[in-house]
Amino acid sequence: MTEFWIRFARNRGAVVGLVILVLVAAMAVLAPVLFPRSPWDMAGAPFMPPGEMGMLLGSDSLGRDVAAGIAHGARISLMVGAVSTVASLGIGVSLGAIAGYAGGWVDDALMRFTEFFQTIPSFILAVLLVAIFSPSITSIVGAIAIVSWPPVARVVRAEFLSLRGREFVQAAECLGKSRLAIIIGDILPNALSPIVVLASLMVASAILLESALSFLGLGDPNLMTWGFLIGSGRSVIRLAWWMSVFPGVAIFLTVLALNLVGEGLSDALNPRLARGRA
Amino acid sequence: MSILTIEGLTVALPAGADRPHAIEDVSLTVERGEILCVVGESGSGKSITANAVMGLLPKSLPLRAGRLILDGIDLRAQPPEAMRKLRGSRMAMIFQEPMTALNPLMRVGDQIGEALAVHGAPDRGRVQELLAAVNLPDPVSIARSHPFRLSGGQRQRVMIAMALALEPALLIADEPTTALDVTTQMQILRLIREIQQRRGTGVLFITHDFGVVAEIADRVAVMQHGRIVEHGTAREVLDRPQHPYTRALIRAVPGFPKGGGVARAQGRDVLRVQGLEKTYHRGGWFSAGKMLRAVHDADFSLTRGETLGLVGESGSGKSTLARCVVRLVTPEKGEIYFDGADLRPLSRAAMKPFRRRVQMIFQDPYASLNPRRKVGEIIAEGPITHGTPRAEALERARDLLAIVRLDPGAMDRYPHEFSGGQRQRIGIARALAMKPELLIADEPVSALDVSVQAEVLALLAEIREREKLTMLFITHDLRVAAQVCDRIAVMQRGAIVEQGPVGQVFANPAHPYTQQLLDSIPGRAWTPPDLGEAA
Amino acid sequence: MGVSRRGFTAASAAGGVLAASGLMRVSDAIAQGITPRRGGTLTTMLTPEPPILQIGVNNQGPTLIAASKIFQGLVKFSPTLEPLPELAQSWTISPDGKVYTFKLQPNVKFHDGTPMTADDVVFSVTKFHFELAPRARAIFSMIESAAAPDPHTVVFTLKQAFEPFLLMFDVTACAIVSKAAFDGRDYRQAPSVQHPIGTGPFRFAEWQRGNFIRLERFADYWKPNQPYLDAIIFRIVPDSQSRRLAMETGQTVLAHSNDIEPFDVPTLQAIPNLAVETKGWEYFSPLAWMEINHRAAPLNDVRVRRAISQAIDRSFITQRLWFGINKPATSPVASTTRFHDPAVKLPPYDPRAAMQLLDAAGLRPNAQGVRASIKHLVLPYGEVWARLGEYLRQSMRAVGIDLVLEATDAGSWARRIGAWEYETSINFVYQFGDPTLGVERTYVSSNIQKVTFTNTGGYANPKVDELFATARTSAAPAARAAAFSEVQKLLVDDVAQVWLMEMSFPTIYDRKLHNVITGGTGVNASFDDMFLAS
Amino acid sequence: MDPSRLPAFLLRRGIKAAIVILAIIVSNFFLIHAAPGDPASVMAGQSGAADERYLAQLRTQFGLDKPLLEQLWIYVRGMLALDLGYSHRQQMGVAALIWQRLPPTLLLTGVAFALAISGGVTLGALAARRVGTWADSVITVIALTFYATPIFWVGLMLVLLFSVVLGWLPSFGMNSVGADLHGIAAVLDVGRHLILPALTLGLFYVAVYARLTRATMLEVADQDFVKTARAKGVPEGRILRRHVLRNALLPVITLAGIQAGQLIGGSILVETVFAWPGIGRLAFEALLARDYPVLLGVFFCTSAMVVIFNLFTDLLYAMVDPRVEVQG
Repeated sequence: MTEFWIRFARNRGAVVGLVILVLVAAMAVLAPVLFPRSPWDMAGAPFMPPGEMGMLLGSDSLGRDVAAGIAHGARISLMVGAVSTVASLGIGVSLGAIAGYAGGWVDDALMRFTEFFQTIPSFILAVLLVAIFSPSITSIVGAIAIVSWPPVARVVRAEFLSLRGREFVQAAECLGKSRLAIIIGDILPNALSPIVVLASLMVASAILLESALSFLGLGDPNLMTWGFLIGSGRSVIRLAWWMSVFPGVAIFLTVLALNLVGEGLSDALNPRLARGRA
Repeated sequence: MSILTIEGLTVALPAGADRPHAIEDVSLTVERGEILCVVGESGSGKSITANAVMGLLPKSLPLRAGRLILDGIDLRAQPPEAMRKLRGSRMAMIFQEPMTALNPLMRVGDQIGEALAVHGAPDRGRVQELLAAVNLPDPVSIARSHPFRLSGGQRQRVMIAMALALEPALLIADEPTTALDVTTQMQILRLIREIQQRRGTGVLFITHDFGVVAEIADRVAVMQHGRIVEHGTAREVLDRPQHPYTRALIRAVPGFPKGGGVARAQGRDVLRVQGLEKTYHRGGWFSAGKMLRAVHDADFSLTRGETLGLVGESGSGKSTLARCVVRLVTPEKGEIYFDGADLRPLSRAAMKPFRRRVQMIFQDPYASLNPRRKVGEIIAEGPITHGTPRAEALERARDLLAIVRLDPGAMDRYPHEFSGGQRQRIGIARALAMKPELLIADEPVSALDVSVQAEVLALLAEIREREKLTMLFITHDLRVAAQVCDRIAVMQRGAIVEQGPVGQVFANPAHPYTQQLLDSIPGRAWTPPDLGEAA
Repeated sequence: MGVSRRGFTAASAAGGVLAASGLMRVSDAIAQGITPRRGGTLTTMLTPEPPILQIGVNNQGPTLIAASKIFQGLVKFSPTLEPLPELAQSWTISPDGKVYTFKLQPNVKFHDGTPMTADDVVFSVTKFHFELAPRARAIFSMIESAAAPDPHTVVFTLKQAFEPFLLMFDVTACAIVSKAAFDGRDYRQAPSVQHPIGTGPFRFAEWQRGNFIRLERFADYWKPNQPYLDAIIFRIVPDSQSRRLAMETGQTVLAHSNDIEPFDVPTLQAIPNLAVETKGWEYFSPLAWMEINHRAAPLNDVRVRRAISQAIDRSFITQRLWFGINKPATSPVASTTRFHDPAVKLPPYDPRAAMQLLDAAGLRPNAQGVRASIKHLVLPYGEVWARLGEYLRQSMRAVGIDLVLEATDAGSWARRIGAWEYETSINFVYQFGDPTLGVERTYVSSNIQKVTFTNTGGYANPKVDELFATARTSAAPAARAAAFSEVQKLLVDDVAQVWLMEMSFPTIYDRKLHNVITGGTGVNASFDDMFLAS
Repeated sequence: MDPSRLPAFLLRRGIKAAIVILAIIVSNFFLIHAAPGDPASVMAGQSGAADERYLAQLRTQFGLDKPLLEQLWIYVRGMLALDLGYSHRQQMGVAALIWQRLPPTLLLTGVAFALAISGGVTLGALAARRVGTWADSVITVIALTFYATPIFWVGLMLVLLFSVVLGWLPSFGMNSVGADLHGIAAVLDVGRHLILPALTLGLFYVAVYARLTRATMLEVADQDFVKTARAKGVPEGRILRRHVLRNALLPVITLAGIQAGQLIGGSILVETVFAWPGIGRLAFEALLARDYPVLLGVFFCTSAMVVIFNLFTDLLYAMVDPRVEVQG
């Protein structure tokens, strides 16, 4: 594990990314402490530029504190990213693992199923799903998960296909281990690094996807998210640039950090590099 | 004058490596029309020497000292562009892996043509001439083929043709036959020898195999840890090695059986395989599939305590046959009687009790151990799966480590912390943990350096003796088979074409293919000298 | 705050007498020293893109705006909603209020070259709109007989007197269509639905869906020398910021209705060559309210409804969200609608009183200070409505009501309102100049239907039903006024809905453009007198 | 691939594609009908006045009064005859509607895609060639910036800069309506309108391809055949072009095949911001209006395009990489 951290720390970008991510997470956790009032509270006059009336990042069209919105929005945006990623990993990893391990017609059928989802343009499908199940945090997370899993399934399947033929898996078969024990105990841990890398990118794209849905007016109106902030600030950008620029920067930094961390993970977990050191 | 003179060559290793220099103070000469073999185990620095000559060292391995003179030209004084012009025209190189050394997207004719074109030589039928010169049939259609259409041997011939395109004075061959089958290896060795003699090219030939040295070398240089420890003519070094390292290497080369040899054990059959057939299909729902008959006509049996060697070239079906026995592969037809029970129709659950009794050792020490598990768990895992209490299984794993001569501290370490030979011992310990009756060893030493190979084979022999194991030993190396096995079965294209006691098969091969295999053993004419036991 | 460049001449006489022609307004311009100029193209916008342009088959706002250049009604309205002649040259009403006789303009031609006659008018009224449009059907079912004694005279005889009858004859309510194009066909699928044929100053030329609709000058238009413009192009620009940019950069010269978000209006107003007008919505007078479903507890308690009403700061909404374009509502009848009673007042903004009312209703705050949780279906018609939802949530929170917002799209919203599947929402409804036409439908118990824009809230008060019936059937304006005053008081006492504001929409145009808003239907006019000064 | 096997291959793929698309049609049909509301209630909601008779009339006209399975059967039967149905809301055939809106989208996505691939591959190749230098860092940072910024936000910034501040380019629409341009002037006019939306849509993907190209080029540069080329004296520039880049393009092609179709979905946002009269907005508006036949038609159309793109990429891949046996 320490070796992993040494390799990870060698990538300067990854460390920067991790620091940003930790800061964003801290902001999310501490939001109720930093901004005890509801982010929806009309705390001051509308369209106050940054710094005025004690509002660090200005106020929005209803006089709400943009900084409070960003801090509270971090909670939801990160949660949307994390939960939808976990959900799509759940679907993608199970289907990919079954397809890759079983092979044959099971693989064929599951891959047709995956193809089916890949054939529908994902954003249109997400919009449709959210509209059908009416915009709420559940339907948004669900829709993001449903359109995001196919790449996971493909990656996991490819990993499983290649690992299934590896000798240590055959050795496990020879020891008489059960299929589930082999899938979970032997193959999955070795397929983990591409999944982890993919997951970090999926969190990023889920945050972007949520903001795009919000932009089209398909966000949950009860939850403060960065997408909501940009969506509502976008239309008044020339009146109050701070309303969409700061949340935009928040998304940018978080997505950037996730990408940097993903790349760092990818380097640190790369089995080729790891083996080179042995 | 020598074609190539290397004097005091020193190449540094990056900081943090296990030694400061990749090679140190290496001095060599290659004369016109001779083959100099540089021999040594992996990591000895022989490939780095070759790359240094070509000017192909990566930036991380800087050349620190020494002179490189090619045909009177001081290579270290040449600017990069001049070096580029020398490469391919005055000196050329062929590599170990013919499967990856050619650009997969370019027709081979174009790749050879490119070698000509970048040095300003016109093609005009030269490509086909070259392909013909390396004994490739139908040069016209070969030139139009992409590499993936060609076999390994054909590709290596293409590589040779490409290297020879501009008639270089020096040819560097970096383990050019290691990845090839034994019969192909012999053809390539003969081809290199023939071309070198015809054109008077100087060849720097890098290998780890003393058989190959014996087959091809005029002079030999032995490298260890980045230094040349011994050099001399082939006869001197092979028959009267002086340096302890050379002596150890030569001692590790397996010899041929002396006498006729008889089956060691007599008793009831542990394993009897009958009428087994395995066919692979390729293709999807709609496309017409291709068919490969991997195993057919491969009946054999194993008596208790006996070792049967299954030999053959890659693709002959020997691994598939072995995997059928442990049910990693499900054959379509036939019977696999183990201790009287037919294993073939058994379900996963019904097969489980037999898993204890039949175990397998795999070829690749790097791929056969789960990199995410500790060694102790890897060994104990099998017995735990079969109901042995965890503590007891771990205790036994500790004992097994001692048996395979590994430190008990290895229990809590991960596989990547071990060398190839050590990993293979872990693999053996994992198989032994199940107390099997039948052990299937699939090329267990082919990925190892020759000295390590000897140690692992000795260990296997010892264990087999002590545990009274029955063993199915798969190998492509007839020398190894001769050393380890009681009986030999020769496989070709999915069928066993000949089987019998080792001595008999080696002395009087009945099948032409067996004869061909025996003829292809490199350095067959050379019998390693008896150097006694290691000090 | 709308800046009206010039006043209107109250040119029209009382209803029922011949009024001056439309040329009045041109002379009005001439009086200002600007001569109408022939030529030029009006580039404007249309939001959202209408599905079809045949009035009757589709009556959405954008359809009406574009099609009101193609079609015409018998009358049009002055800013004070007096009927003015359009296709009808003049009209008379019998003393008992039952017989309406229209004299039609001669020489009116449809775009296909055929003359418009009394037959077309009778067909349009008794067949076409009666069959297609629910609003027309409700009124025209009162017609006992329709006759065309000569090609330029139409006589409608009503079953009973119906005072606001003339309000049903402008282009948005009853556009005159060609009988030949529709009679005997499925009206909705006739070829002319795709290629509308009217009598208006502009004819349909081209429609690139998602891009633009182009109308071109109709050379045989019945008013001599009109229209002045060569063509009108409606560009489809789905994004409000792009629309605002289009106005700023001069890519379009007229924005109207929903085109410009309220918060952009002050910026545009600051641009010297742009004029901003909020007049022109008198006929529709949309009144916005918080739609209450009376079936859902605790909304069935009048004290709770009143508390909600008193917890809302209407001037905040109109000033902060709509930037002064709208006015706070004071009554169920908009101040621009006939029979509005200025004496009626809504209870004032007073959160403290609201909390007392809630206490009295037995809704006590729990540990989190929450008295009740009420769902609110956000109106999915754009940004500002989302902001309104957010504002309402905060206002309600201040008095201890937890307003849980539900997002939805237009399709779901219409279905859920129609199916009564909501607790509260926002709605705004056109009043069509007369409470009988546009107000009654929301409050009478006979109109409790599972359809949008009926009495979906389920409000029922026999007294209210009775008063509306009186006002409907009474021919005397004074009698009607009395009934409507009583109704307004009753509705406010009952808090039948939580009225929020009288809406208007900014019309923003380049000052080169003249005669933009000339009547009570604003940009739904024919634009035959509009011109671009050079 | 052997060209003589092309017809059989196309047939196999065609059958497969038809099955996938049929499955999509059927499941989309149910999905869309699961959405609350129907076109009649939407129209009623928009027309400002309605009664039950009006709703019933509309539902009968739209065929919504029939049982769902019968509606499905009618739809599928029509589709089998390549009849995409009829939008009663817009009183137009769906095929005609889509046909009007598809070319702008194809133009937009096509240009954006060409931009993304050419720009991305160039940047990626430059970065890989100068790996570890400041140029590499700059390219990486630019790529990450585009990658991490919401697409609609980028569009807004571009409009602010190029339309408002600089006044160089139009901020919306596909052409100057009413300008009556012909020939080359009309093409240039569309071109001017195309720049900003194509840039907005393309920039994100430029980043994707730049990063992918850089990574694969570095990976390929490590491979044996590159060393072979060097050993035979091939100049570095030629190695990069003929050996490294060509091999590195294989994963780029694969990704491009997947994304070409997805781009159409992503264009909803850009079409909205730039008032581009494309199919993405048609779909979005049809969704809001519950205009089922149009929505289904767009789904069919985009899915079919994804299938066609995939087929095209597979063929392209097979042309570039001789090892590939195009799998049916």
